[in-house]
Amino acid sequence: MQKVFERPKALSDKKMHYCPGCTHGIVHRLVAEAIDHFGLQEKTIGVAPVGCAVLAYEYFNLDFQEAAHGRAPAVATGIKRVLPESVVFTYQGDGDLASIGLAEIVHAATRGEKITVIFINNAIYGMTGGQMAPTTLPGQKTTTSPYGRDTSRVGFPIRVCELLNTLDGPAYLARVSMHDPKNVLQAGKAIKKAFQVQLEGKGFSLVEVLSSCPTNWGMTPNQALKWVEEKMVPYYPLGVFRTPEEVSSCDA
Amino acid sequence: MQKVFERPKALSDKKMHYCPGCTHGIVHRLVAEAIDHFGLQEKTIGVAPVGCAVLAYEYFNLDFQEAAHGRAPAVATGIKRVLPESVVFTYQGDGDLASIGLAEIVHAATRGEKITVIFINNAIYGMTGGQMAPTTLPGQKTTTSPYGRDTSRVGFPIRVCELLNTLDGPAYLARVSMHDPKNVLQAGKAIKKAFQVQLEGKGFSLVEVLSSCPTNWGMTPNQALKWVEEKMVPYYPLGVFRTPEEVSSCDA
Amino acid sequence: MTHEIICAGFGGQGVMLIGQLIAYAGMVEGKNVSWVPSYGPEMRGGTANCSVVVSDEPVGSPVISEPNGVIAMNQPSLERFLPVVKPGGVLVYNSSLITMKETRDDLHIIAVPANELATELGNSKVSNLVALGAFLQKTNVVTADGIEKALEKVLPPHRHKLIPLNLEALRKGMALV
Amino acid sequence: MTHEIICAGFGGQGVMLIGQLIAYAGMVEGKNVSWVPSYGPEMRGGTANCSVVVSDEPVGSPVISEPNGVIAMNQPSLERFLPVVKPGGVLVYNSSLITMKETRDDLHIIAVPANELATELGNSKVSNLVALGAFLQKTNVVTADGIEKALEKVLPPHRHKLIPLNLEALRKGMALV
Amino acid sequence: MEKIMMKGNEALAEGAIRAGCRFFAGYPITPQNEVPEYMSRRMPEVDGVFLQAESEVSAINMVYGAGGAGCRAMTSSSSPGISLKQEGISYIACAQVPCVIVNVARGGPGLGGLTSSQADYFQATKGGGHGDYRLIVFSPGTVQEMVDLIGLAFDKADEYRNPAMILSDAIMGQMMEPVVLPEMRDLQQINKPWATTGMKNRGQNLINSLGLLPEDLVRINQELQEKYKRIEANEVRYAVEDVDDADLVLVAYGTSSRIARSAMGLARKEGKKVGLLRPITLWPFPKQPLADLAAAGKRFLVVEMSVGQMVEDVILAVNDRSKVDFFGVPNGAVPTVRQVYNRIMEIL
Amino acid sequence: MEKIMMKGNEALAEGAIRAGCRFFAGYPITPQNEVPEYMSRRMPEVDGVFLQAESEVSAINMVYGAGGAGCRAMTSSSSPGISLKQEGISYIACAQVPCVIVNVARGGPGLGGLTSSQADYFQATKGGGHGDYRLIVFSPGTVQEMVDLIGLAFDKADEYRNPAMILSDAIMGQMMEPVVLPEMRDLQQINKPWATTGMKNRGQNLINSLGLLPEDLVRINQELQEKYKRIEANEVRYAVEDVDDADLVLVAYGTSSRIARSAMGLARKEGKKVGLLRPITLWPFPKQPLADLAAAGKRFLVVEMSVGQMVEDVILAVNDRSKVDFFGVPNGAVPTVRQVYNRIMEIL
Amino acid sequence: MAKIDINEERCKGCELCVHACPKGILALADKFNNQGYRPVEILDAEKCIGCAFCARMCPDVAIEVYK
Amino acid sequence: MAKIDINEERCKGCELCVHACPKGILALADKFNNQGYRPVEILDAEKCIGCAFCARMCPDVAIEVYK
Ligand SMILES: Cc1ncc(C[n+]2csc(CCOP(=O)(O)OP(=O)(O)O)c2C)c(N)n1
Ligand SMILES: Cc1ncc(C[n+]2csc(CCOP(=O)(O)OP(=O)(O)O)c2C)c(N)n1
Ligand code: SF4
Ligand code: SF4
Ligand code: SF4
Ligand code: SF4
Ligand code: SF4
Ligand code: SF4
Ligand SMILES: [Mg+2]
Ligand SMILES: [Mg+2]
Repeated sequence: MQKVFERPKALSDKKMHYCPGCTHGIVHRLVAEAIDHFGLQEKTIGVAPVGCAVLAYEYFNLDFQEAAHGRAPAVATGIKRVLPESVVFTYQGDGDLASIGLAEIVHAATRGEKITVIFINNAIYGMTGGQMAPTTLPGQKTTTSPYGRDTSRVGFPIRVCELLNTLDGPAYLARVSMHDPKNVLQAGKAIKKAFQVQLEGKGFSLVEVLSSCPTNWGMTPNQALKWVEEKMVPYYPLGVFRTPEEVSSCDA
Repeated sequence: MQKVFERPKALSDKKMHYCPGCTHGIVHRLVAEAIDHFGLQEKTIGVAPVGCAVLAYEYFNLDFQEAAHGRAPAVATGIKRVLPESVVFTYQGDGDLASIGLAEIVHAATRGEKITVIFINNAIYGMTGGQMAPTTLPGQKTTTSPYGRDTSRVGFPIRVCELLNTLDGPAYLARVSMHDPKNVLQAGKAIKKAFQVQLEGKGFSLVEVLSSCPTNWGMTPNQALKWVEEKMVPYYPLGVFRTPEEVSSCDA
Repeated sequence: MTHEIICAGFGGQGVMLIGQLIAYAGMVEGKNVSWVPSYGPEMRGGTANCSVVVSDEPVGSPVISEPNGVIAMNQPSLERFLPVVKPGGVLVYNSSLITMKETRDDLHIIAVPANELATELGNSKVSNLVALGAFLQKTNVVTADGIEKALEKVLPPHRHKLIPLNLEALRKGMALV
Repeated sequence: MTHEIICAGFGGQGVMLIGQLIAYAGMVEGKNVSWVPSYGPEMRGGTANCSVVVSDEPVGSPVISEPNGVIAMNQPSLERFLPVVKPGGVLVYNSSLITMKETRDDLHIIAVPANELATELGNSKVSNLVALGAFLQKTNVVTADGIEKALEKVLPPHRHKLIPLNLEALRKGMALV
Repeated sequence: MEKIMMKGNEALAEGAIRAGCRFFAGYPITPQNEVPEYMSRRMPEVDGVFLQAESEVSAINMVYGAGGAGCRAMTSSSSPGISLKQEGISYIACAQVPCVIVNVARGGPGLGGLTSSQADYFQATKGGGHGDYRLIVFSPGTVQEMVDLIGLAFDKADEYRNPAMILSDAIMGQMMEPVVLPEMRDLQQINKPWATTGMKNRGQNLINSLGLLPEDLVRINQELQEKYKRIEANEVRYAVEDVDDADLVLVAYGTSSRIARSAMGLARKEGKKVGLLRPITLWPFPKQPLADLAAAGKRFLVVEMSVGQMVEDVILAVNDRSKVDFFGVPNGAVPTVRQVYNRIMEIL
Repeated sequence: MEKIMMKGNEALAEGAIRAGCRFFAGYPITPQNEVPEYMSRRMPEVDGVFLQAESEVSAINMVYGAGGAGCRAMTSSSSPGISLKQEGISYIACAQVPCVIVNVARGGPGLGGLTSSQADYFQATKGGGHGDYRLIVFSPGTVQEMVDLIGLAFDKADEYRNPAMILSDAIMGQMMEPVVLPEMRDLQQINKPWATTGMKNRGQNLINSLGLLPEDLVRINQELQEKYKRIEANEVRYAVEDVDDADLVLVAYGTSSRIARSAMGLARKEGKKVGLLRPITLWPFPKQPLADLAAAGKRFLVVEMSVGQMVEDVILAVNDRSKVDFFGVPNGAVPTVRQVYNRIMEIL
Repeated sequence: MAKIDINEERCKGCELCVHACPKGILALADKFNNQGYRPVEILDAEKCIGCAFCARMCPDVAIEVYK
Repeated sequence: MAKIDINEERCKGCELCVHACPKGILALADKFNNQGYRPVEILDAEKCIGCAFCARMCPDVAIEVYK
């Protein structure tokens, strides 16, 4: 018998602090697998966000910088520009990337910054206890939209891939989901592709991952995945929004 | 003989400090005409940017607030939310709106904030002496892109209307140009429409105005308008990107 | 008299609630009171505690480093707070989940099989109230009546139906001492 | 000896340049020097001036409030600086654009029809050098040789072809005094 | 009047609403999340505006707009978020827009941690943004004062057309104590003829912080400085306890004043003559009372949850007429009563 | 070595490059635009990186990234832009990322004006961002020092793994003076084993400012404070002129030290014994030299382009052993030599 | 019959009106105004058709048109 | 032949693997681990087809699969 599924090397041994059933952990594994796949451990620098993944540096066996809330793309830019041979990625939540850090992500994208962004869209501020995010769905209850997100007062969610897709800078933009094994597999491929795009110097790559926050949604982990599938996917269509023609096909 | 063209009431008597041939002045007139047209002088509050138009409050005969660089949409939000019956507009340059203030404009737009934004795209930082703007064209020389904007290093211009058009919040988005009398007329109509959309409570409205900066472009005012027509218009296509179906037709 | 009490346990064991109940009851009974929570870095789970002061005088420091009363609901909490209780103080611990490794003979230490007793009542979630009962019986910081009034204030209306069960658990704990 | 000089005029009249030339020439001639610009709020046009210090001692304040030399190229500049020149100081003004309304008898005041003289040389843009020539002839702050060397440093290479014209203008101004 | 138990953050929020706050813009950050969360529930009930801004930068500028339009407006945050607001605060101070800014401070620097801190004292009282401006800074010592001082902050902000700050901390924000809430304030009484509400029957109103001509900027700054002098003359607030017979006066605010008070209690039990001066306004700082106590021969022990910030103002006030000692802890730690007591016993 | 005339801002930029700066991120703002403009021309020539960031907030965070990756990195701005960087500065200080931040200060508060200012002293030396952190703050008094001190700033930043700041002002940035430029520095010598460069042949490197466990945050802060003590012990820099026989010592930095020097010259001509102490590091502040002069019986006159900020540090240093007078101007104005001279004559 | 009215003191001599006029009847004058600019003037007033192109392009709103 | 290996100490009992397993052979155990969670266990090891759906859905990377 052969091991067909094992813990990637780029993950450390530490137990993660995420809540039971939180998909942050799955995404961590997929990123680590991509790093292992391309053998990048010695040249990768990760940038952790402020959000539930603030301790990501404890779980990855990689050099890391911990950025201020929303500023990971700027930090990654600084790193990548002075170490152009390295591989630099950010890992950011929806509050981090689409709210406070919106200018930074749009400008990194339009500059065609050669970094990879893993964007966790869980429709909420997880770490601070469940406030409304820019991606919170219409009608969704959160601790700062206690009567449900009222679009007539606070407007509509932002679709990040679609927004960035209006720019000339990005080379790869995709949206994937964590709601079942098939989609997780798909997500893994997209993440590998995103790193490959960076490795080949094609430009900016971003993978938006529809994720769950069972704790703040007040659901079991399984209910939460159902909610991703039934509510989030229709609002945030999955797919590849931008891909460089010339990128050699990903064998992942 | 009848006066068929006169100075609008909403403009003050002060001489403007703009350079000779700078189209900021034309846009001021168009905004003032829209205010006169709808009789809004007593209920309008303007928000001035940091940029060449920082002194806009001297030229308009209206209540004004002067915002920090890039933050006019946030300031306007504060005003409009506490005075919902008033008419609130911002007047912002491309550095102000599309660089430092990008998060603020996108979020005001996605919130569907019922304000009107006049966005002066002159492909440069005018006030500070001609640095590169997010809208500076590829190859364009500025004081911070002295060898011409190199897209492989600093990326691509942002098309603001297209970017905002991915959001559900905006009610009216249009791009117009100042390069000849016909287009100026068109621009005046778009600006009136934008105010009308606000008056009818339809939501966020923005008019992007392709403008000239003869001083920092190093051209005569007339050459500068030719450059707008020949270089900018092809990169920034004119037109209405979003319009509320239900808005009653503008008799302007 | 000033009571300085720490209630500690896993998140989810209801230690914050019993701390608030003591404080609220103290207020109802005319005392000066304060309550301060302290959370660990975990999102969910992990250990949490709160400091409660009930006093005849105005409350000085709401943060307690040397409590004279401790309710410890899990092992890490016991280990952390056992050494700092003031001599002569009262320590109630949940013997359902805690094994006492070291002890102190200058304290009143009370073992309460809170989970078992709560399960006997049909709901393991009220183990906190059982422990609280034992603590109050020993210390008289506040009365059971006070706790009853506090429950009405502290629990949100849709959970008021649980008040009788909570009071039953409280009495079960009191009966232990 | 410390020379504290203000050169003032409309933006575009080249007052910043003549200030820099004095400073540069001073440096070349072994003096301590400084140059500080001051712009009005206008984007283009409006009035601008610069303060130049040329001294045998280390320069203290680079900002001058009581100059002992002034070159005024337009009316607003004359009006602003005439009152503050130190007694015994030198004031050169561009009489092509300025009408002297009030005067002072404790100064050396020199009227230079700078625009006319420059136009005689075929380029009204060198009126600044004409005024500078007059000023230097009177004050001897730096030499014409110094200015020549300074022109090579201060003008960008593609404008070096204008150096002869500038020197001609300088000498035309010097000849006036 | 009924006493109820409330968390400091919620009491502050309710206190703001009762003081007439009708615009709140904020951004989530621990340990002040109860403020925006409370506002999100409560503002719709009083026809007020709650907005979760896209960032702290945006929030402070929304408050500029709303405050400039005449509304009682407020934002709240915690240390890193307050740092982001510094440009906006400098603008607001210069443009003389009344509003209230709440800092429920946490451990720093950087991302820091969620513990309590008083290391933002300098930022609140002197540094912070650019330029010579001042905030009126209140520091609550009880949950009741969270309610009372936020009301006062709104009043003083309007009276002086100056931003006011509540400098609180994680413990104050998270703790529950009994409070008595004031009545809902009548909003009609607040008249703001300078506000930008549209130029109906009057000339232009302008909210502005620009002085492009040097003489304009001088005038703006002179006006500000004159106002600050008036505030310094009239608005110093502090509380003293047991200072009359004291040999040693503890100086502490907010959470550390509570700890200092307990330590004082212990020391008094040992017969040591210890008193407490608690600044309630951190700016204007109670210089004169301290100078007077120094003149009366008392020594001082400053207690802070920082490595020493307010202590400089105490020294400046006392100005070598008396000895000033200091006890502080690095962020992450909270001084214990025992530590402060030990320090007192060392000194006396 | 050849003397050339350079603008302060350009001299600073060239000085940075010669000191090994290979990453610059900035955002346009008057009166420091010459810095990014110069960098945009020059960086490509030395294989360095020039980036015009989308904002000051982004610029400081780019510098965090580049500095953390081991590069000599720098940003520059002016007052309002520096306010926006405060969160980032606090992070950088806590994460101990060496880098240089330049403030070519202008008139404030708010949007203010384009005149010179020294009203950001508090922000640079104490307040600014949240938490107990310090920058090493240098204040150039000549264009030559713009060159020299930026080189020193990079060295000290690396030596202590601490951000350094150049606190200059509009006049210093805009003025031209003769300078001698140093040779281009050899970059190979700078070894940064802590930098995040990929974990080749070593364990994980981490650039971080988080201390989620209270004990971690305490440890971080203790480490910082110990470092600050070392800096205070070793890095104080100042210049004195004619203090030996002086009755009155002027204390001033940057542009105002130049004005003070001229006024001193006038007063000396009148036979008044006046000297000058010019702090070159604003933090660490030259406390001891001032205390020594006070002990020697000298009086002080502090001259600032603000309504009074550094004067507090002078008083704290002198601590009532001697009299400290103050002459300042509100932002918008520049003190004239005559005004300072008159003040001297009033005192003596 | 049409006529334009040029406010010489507001004019900055930018010539945008000159290029906009379909009749080509505008040009800079040979004098300077108090702002230091050469203001525009109408060469052949008779030919003006009152189209207001000049006014519409004037950044300084220095032209009024009658018809 | 296939087999999975569950790291009980990492497991948080979230049951995502339970729902993901096409064979329905995973369930929470009746004991607690040191983290205080009920870890998952395999009920009918024989039926495992080694599809790794369980492992792929496990946020705590607590499952390894052999085939
Ligand atoms: C400047 C600043 N503002 C706010 C915060 C508080 N904060 C921490 S995490 C967070 C948001 C987290 O939400 P998200 O980015 O969606 O990540 P998630 O936790 O959902 O994974 C916020 C607002 C902060 N640390 N710094
Ligand atoms: C926080 C801050 N950063 C930078 C500046 C300097 N600044 C003034 S105007 C301006 C940009 C102006 O460009 P734009 O917005 O395009 O307006 P324009 O002048 O071209 O009309 C900048 C960067 C400032 N005042 N404040
Ligand atoms: S709070 Fe939500 S996002 Fe954060 S760890 Fe828990 S489940 Fe995951
Ligand atoms: S600098 Fe450019 S944008 Fe600014 S006033 Fe002059 S021409 Fe207009
Ligand atoms: S109105 Fe028309 S025709 Fe007459 S001057 Fe103006 S542009 Fe020319
Ligand atoms: S367009 Fe206006 S400012 Fe320009 S030349 Fe014509 S009248 Fe003068
Ligand atoms: S490998 Fe497949 S069949 Fe086996 S336990 Fe896991 S999910 Fe079930
Ligand atoms: S998915 Fe992982 S953590 Fe969740 S129950 Fe299964 S093994 Fe345990
Ligand atoms: Mg999230
Ligand atoms: Mg522009």
